[in-house]
Amino acid sequence: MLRIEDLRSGYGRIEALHGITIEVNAGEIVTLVGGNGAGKTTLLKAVSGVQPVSGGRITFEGADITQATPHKRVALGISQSPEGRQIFGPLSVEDNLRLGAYRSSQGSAAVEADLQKIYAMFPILAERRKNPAGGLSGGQQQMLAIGRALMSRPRLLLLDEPSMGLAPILVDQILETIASLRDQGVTVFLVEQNAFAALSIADRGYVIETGEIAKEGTGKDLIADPAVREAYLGV
Amino acid sequence: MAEFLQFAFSGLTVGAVYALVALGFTLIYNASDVVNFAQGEFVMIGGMATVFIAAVGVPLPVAALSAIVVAMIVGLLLHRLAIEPARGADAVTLIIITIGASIFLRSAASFIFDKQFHTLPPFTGDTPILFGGAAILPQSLWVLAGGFVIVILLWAFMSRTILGKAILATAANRLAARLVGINTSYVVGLSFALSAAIGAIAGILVTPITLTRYDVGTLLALKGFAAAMFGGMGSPIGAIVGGLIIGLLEAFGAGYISSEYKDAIAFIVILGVLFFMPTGLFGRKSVERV
Amino acid sequence: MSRLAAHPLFVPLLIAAIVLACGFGLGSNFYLRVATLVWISALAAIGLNLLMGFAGQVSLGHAGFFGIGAYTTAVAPNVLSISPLLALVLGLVLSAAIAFLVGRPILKLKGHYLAVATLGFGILVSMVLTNESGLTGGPDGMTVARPELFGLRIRGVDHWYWISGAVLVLGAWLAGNLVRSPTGRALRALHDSEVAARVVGVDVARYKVVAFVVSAVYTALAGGMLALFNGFITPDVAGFLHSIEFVVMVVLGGLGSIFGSVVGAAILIALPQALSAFQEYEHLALGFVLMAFMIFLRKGIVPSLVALVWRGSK
Amino acid sequence: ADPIKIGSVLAVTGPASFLGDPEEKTLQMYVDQINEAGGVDGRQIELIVYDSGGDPNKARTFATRLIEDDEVSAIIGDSTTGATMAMVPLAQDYEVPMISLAGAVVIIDPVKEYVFKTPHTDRMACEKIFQDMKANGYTKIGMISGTGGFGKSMREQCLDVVGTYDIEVVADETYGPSDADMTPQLTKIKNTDGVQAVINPGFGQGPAIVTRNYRQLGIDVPLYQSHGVASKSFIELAGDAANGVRLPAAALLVADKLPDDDPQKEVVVNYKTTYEEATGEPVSTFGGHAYDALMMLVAAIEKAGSDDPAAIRDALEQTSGFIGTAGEVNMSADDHLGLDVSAFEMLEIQDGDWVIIGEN
Amino acid sequence: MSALSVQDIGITFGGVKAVDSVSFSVEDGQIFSIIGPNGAGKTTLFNLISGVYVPMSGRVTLQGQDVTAAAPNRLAARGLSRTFQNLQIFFRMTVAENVMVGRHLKEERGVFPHLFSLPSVIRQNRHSRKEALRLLERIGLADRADDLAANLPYGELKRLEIARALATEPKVLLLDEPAAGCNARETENIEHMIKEIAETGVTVVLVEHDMRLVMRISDRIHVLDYGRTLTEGNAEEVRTNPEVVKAYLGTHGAEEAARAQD
Ligand SMILES: Nc1ncnc2c1ncn2[C@@H]1O[C@H](COP(=O)(O)OP(=O)(O)OP(=O)(O)O)[C@@H](O)[C@H]1O
Ligand SMILES: Nc1ncnc2c1ncn2[C@@H]1O[C@H](COP(=O)(O)OP(=O)(O)OP(=O)(O)O)[C@@H](O)[C@H]1O
Ligand SMILES: CC(C)C[C@H](N)C(=O)O
Ligand SMILES: [Mg+2]
Ligand SMILES: [Mg+2]
Repeated sequence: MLRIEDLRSGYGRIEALHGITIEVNAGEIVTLVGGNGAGKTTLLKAVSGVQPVSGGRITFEGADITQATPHKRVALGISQSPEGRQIFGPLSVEDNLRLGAYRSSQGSAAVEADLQKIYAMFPILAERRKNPAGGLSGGQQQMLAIGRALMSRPRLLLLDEPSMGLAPILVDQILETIASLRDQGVTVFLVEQNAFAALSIADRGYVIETGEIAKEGTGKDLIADPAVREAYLGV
Repeated sequence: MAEFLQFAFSGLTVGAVYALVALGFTLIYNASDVVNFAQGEFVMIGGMATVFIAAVGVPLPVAALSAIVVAMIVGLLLHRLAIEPARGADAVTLIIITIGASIFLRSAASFIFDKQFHTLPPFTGDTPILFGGAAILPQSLWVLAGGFVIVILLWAFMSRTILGKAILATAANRLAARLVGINTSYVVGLSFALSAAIGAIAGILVTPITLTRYDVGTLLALKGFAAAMFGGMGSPIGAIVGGLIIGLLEAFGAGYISSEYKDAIAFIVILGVLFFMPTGLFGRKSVERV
Repeated sequence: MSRLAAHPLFVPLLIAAIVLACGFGLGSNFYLRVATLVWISALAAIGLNLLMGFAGQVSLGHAGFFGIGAYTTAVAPNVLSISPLLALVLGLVLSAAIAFLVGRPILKLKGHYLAVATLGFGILVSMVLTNESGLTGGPDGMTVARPELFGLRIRGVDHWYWISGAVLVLGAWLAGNLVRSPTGRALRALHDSEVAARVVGVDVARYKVVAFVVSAVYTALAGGMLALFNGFITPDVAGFLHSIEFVVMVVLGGLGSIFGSVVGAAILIALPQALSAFQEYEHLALGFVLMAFMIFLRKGIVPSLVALVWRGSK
Repeated sequence: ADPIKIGSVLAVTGPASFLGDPEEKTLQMYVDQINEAGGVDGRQIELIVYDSGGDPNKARTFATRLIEDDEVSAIIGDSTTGATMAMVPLAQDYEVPMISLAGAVVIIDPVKEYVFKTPHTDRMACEKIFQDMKANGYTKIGMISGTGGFGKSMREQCLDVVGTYDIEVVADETYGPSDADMTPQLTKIKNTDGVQAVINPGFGQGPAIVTRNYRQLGIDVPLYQSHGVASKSFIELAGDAANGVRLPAAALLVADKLPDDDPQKEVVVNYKTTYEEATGEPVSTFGGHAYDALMMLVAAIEKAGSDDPAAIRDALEQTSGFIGTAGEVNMSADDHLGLDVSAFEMLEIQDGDWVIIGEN
Repeated sequence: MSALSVQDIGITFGGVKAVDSVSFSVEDGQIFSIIGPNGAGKTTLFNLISGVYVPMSGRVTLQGQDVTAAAPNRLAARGLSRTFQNLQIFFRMTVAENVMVGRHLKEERGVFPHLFSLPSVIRQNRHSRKEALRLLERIGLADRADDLAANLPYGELKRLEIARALATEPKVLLLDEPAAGCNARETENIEHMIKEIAETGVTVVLVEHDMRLVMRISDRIHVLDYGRTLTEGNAEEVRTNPEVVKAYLGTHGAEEAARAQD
């Protein structure tokens, strides 16, 4: 579904990604693990089109989208819950969610239904629907960012550390949700520091180190890999 | 009493002009965090283009519409050629670009049009309407009504439509806006075009009263900016209220205190209010969690 | 090269070299006069840059301080019968005092609100200067007495060129020192995050006022020098447009770049002179150049060029 | 032979551009004409114009440039009093004659060796108006003046001379340079007891708005404007409200209406047609000020037979019997204007046109 | 004497009782953790303690002295420092300069010496930089000392904040989710760091959702829910409290917490 070939990208003179090749198949959960500064966020931003790339190709369902605008990609079904949450602070919680469906071709009835689903998933958001999102607590904002990404009914969901700042009970819930999204046919590309849990639900995984793919394999294989355990799982 | 009313009429008329300029500021600011110092030039273009298009024999309403279109094109060009290429630059950098644009547009207008003052015939005659012993020009009522209609439309647009929300979202967080699929450059471009249209409409409405010339934009921008901030940047209602209050302050200041210091009186009140309400009358306090 | 450029004396010496080169290289008095205006404006721009570029606090009213400096220098000799130079010093003290008084309430405001408040301040000053014509001569301005120093009459461009050049070098040196000091770090810190600065102990309100006062003094000094140099002064120097001009100088040259302020001032003062060859198209060209610079060198001329050179040399 | 260099600093842009713009056009037009006709003493004139935007600081810098760099023999300008005053010390210091096109009396009073001017002074305007008022028996008047340089200066001049006409200013209001509504100030004047006439020193759009507000409020005492509105555009801007307004102005405005035997007739009609044909814009007295300055200067150069600044100055000072758009000019060592109040015509606007109202 | 204590502290935002009459007291040199569901009021509590918000009720006592509603910079002078959940980095400054700002209170602050760059100022600058580099070494960012802070990835910025807070030489340090965005390995490093800090006698108050970290290093744990205190105790007591499990840990979290303690 998503193919990233020899992707290069950076900030000014500094190259952060030195030729990344990754493939995500339809209906899979693919997890990307790596240390601080490895380039995970950079990669996800490149896939969404908000990070310029200096080399390589990104194809989505066979079409080359390397040069496509971000909104084109959203329209194609790629949506991201970004690092640092990036909510629209002055706007209300509900407006934030509605804007998630900005490119959605579904009718307003479908948007309302989706909204209710998100509220059911995160009841606190329903409670705060009229309040400015900037007043939410860190974890609440994280919920909002995830909810917003889901509102577009993505076919490929990019999640950059979705569990960050969430209470343990919610981390479980998020992971369950991700798994159930896959069952509904959504493809998920997941960056997660909670690597053990993330790899556990993943079909496949990649390990990224200083801008290069160091390993790939099934989720189970990677969990079993001693080097991975040592470096990322802390066991 | 008649005197009081007369001052009030005067204040409302002038205030409505400021308010309309402030509305233009509000819209672009809402989309891009940019304070567009070329906003006054849109007002100038509205008035001047109408005068000059009408001068070649085009009926006035058509001339006015064409002038609005001209202003919108200028707004779009400004965005396309000057704002968009500097995307990602600091807000101050963008503001300086708009200052450059304002100098440029003003100068261009002095060639394309001329350097004289011009006026337009009042829409519905200039027989003053007497009310409680005070006289108000019919054109003032047009300006007030125009301001009222535009603010309602703008408010509805910003708060009731998803496109309006997309404008706010773009200013709040451009990265996130792009991630949810908002074509931010389209949205900002749109805000420039609409803002130019609002400016041009203001120019057309007020020219019969205030007269216009290639360089009237500077001071209108100044007062409009003050009005927008006084009302609370980003709030259409605030822009209108801010503009009207400044107009009233000037009129009452001139009438009851000192005509030499009337601008000072207005600014002293603004400073005083900001001291207690640091985000203006209707500006929302930004909630930024740490 | 970059080590050299980082030396605390690099910028002051560079400016000194330019002042010397222009002083001996520019033949006509007219060019020296333009250069003098550049040095004077640059001093004000450096002051404003301390406030805007480092502390991140916008002021659209700095011409007000320029006006206070200029008019105290012009009025005080008539009213208090003091020498013009003493009057200039009085102007500095007065602006510092005013900046200190208005600074605290005004600097509580943020961003555009601060901009409009400072704008209001500037307008108040220029209104007083325009309306109190008994003292100031009103909108048509007033003449300024020529100063004497040790019995020597300071007048004309040949004196003022060197005085303003020297003051500029000194001003740049002091500003550079300040920026590299704990005060400078505190200012830059509160620019990025006031809360974070506060929790590490920075008294944010105080430092904003410090920056405001220092920049007011720089600007007032520039105003006083202009009054003495020109021998004639009008309230326009305190006007809104002049304030905007300072802001443009700072941003054009580069926020946070002291040398940038000199470049910004040079461009804004000299460009109209250069463009006067275009006659009526002068403003068209000026607006265009301003936009072009900011689009292509968006961090300001000096920082953008430095980045380019730096990149090229790697 | 080398061209003769004449420099000029004018408010071609900016708030006073309605002065500087016609002035600049006039200078260019006539310099071209003179050059085509063979120049002055067989030498071409080289005209160098800088735009001060009305900013005194810029005016000063450009004046230095003209003197130091371009080495001109004489300077025409600036258009406004403030900018002129900023240039005066330079002309004096460097001993280059300059002819100002600005109004205030301070420019030539006290007399400065190298400084001349062509427009009537604000003081003369006041006197002319007060003469008319006195003739009509008005003793209590209201005044509303612009806070711009000219308005402010004329206000002071008027207050200075008003006493000698046994007239009292009972209401004294002002408005800012870009104000859009003067009804509060006019309401105060209206409500002041016994006002028999109102005088409005100022130029630009202000007087037009004052005039309209004046009618809007239904004030029915006569309104006097200054020569600062002496252009057709005032009538256009003020519309019907302009009818009945009185003002002192140069004969140029009523060129067609002058009797054929008027000595100025030929000059003003010529200038008017030339200007209007060349620019397509209606003539104003402001362009006329530049015309007078240029012509006097050319005459002085011819008379001096050299482009030496000092010689030109001396010749200028001896100008006599020169017929310009403003009237007949007779300068002397203690009068660098050379016009008197009689050169002013008292006009009234009737049916959208200027009408001379005779001495009554 | 307790290093820090709060009594009945509270604040409301537009009807939401973000913190509602919370009291606790932290002993000197302790590692004291505050946990609770998202929106429970942990960050708000930090904001109240550190003077970022003014409490509507209650009192804050620092080393025995009442510091309720004192300005953050005053509190810093009294030895309180903190990090932020939402990063507050000086992005336009280099990494080393960020930490040097943390030395502010230890520096001579007269404007005139600074203007003239007196030798004492130069010496002091050098000293501050040395201190900053030492701290950066300690948190593993020494190699990025002269990079612009804006160029650092998220995880490293979190650590930079800790270094900056440490530069103030605090007696009480508030850490708001220091391990967020760090993988298990990196979290371990942070754990060591916190322990080291505590060993030097600094009292640490920690807000964190990583239960392995919290359970392993906390001397005491205070649990908030909906702005109110749910319970307080040691790790064992807290993780086995059914209410805590229900509101916060979940079964999986409880297991994790249990495993951490072994
Ligand atoms: N805005 C930026 N400017 C310059 N360099 C950057 C910028 N953002 C990231 N980098 C650099 O790019 C590299 C990759 O960063 P990235 O943010 O993609 O890492 P990451 O894997 O997401 O890390 P983390 O786990 O901390 O979020 C890092 O070396 C970082 O220093
Ligand atoms: N400035 C504010 N404006 C509006 N609401 C606020 C504000 N500050 C806090 N709140 C509200 O107070 C409650 C507590 O928020 P707080 O950030 O303290 O939670 P937290 O415990 O830190 O949560 P998390 O674990 O998600 O970081 C939340 O419901 C939040 O929305
Ligand atoms: C009406 C004009 C003669 C006014 C004059 N130019 C001035 O500004 O002083
Ligand atoms: Mg990341
Ligand atoms: Mg929190």
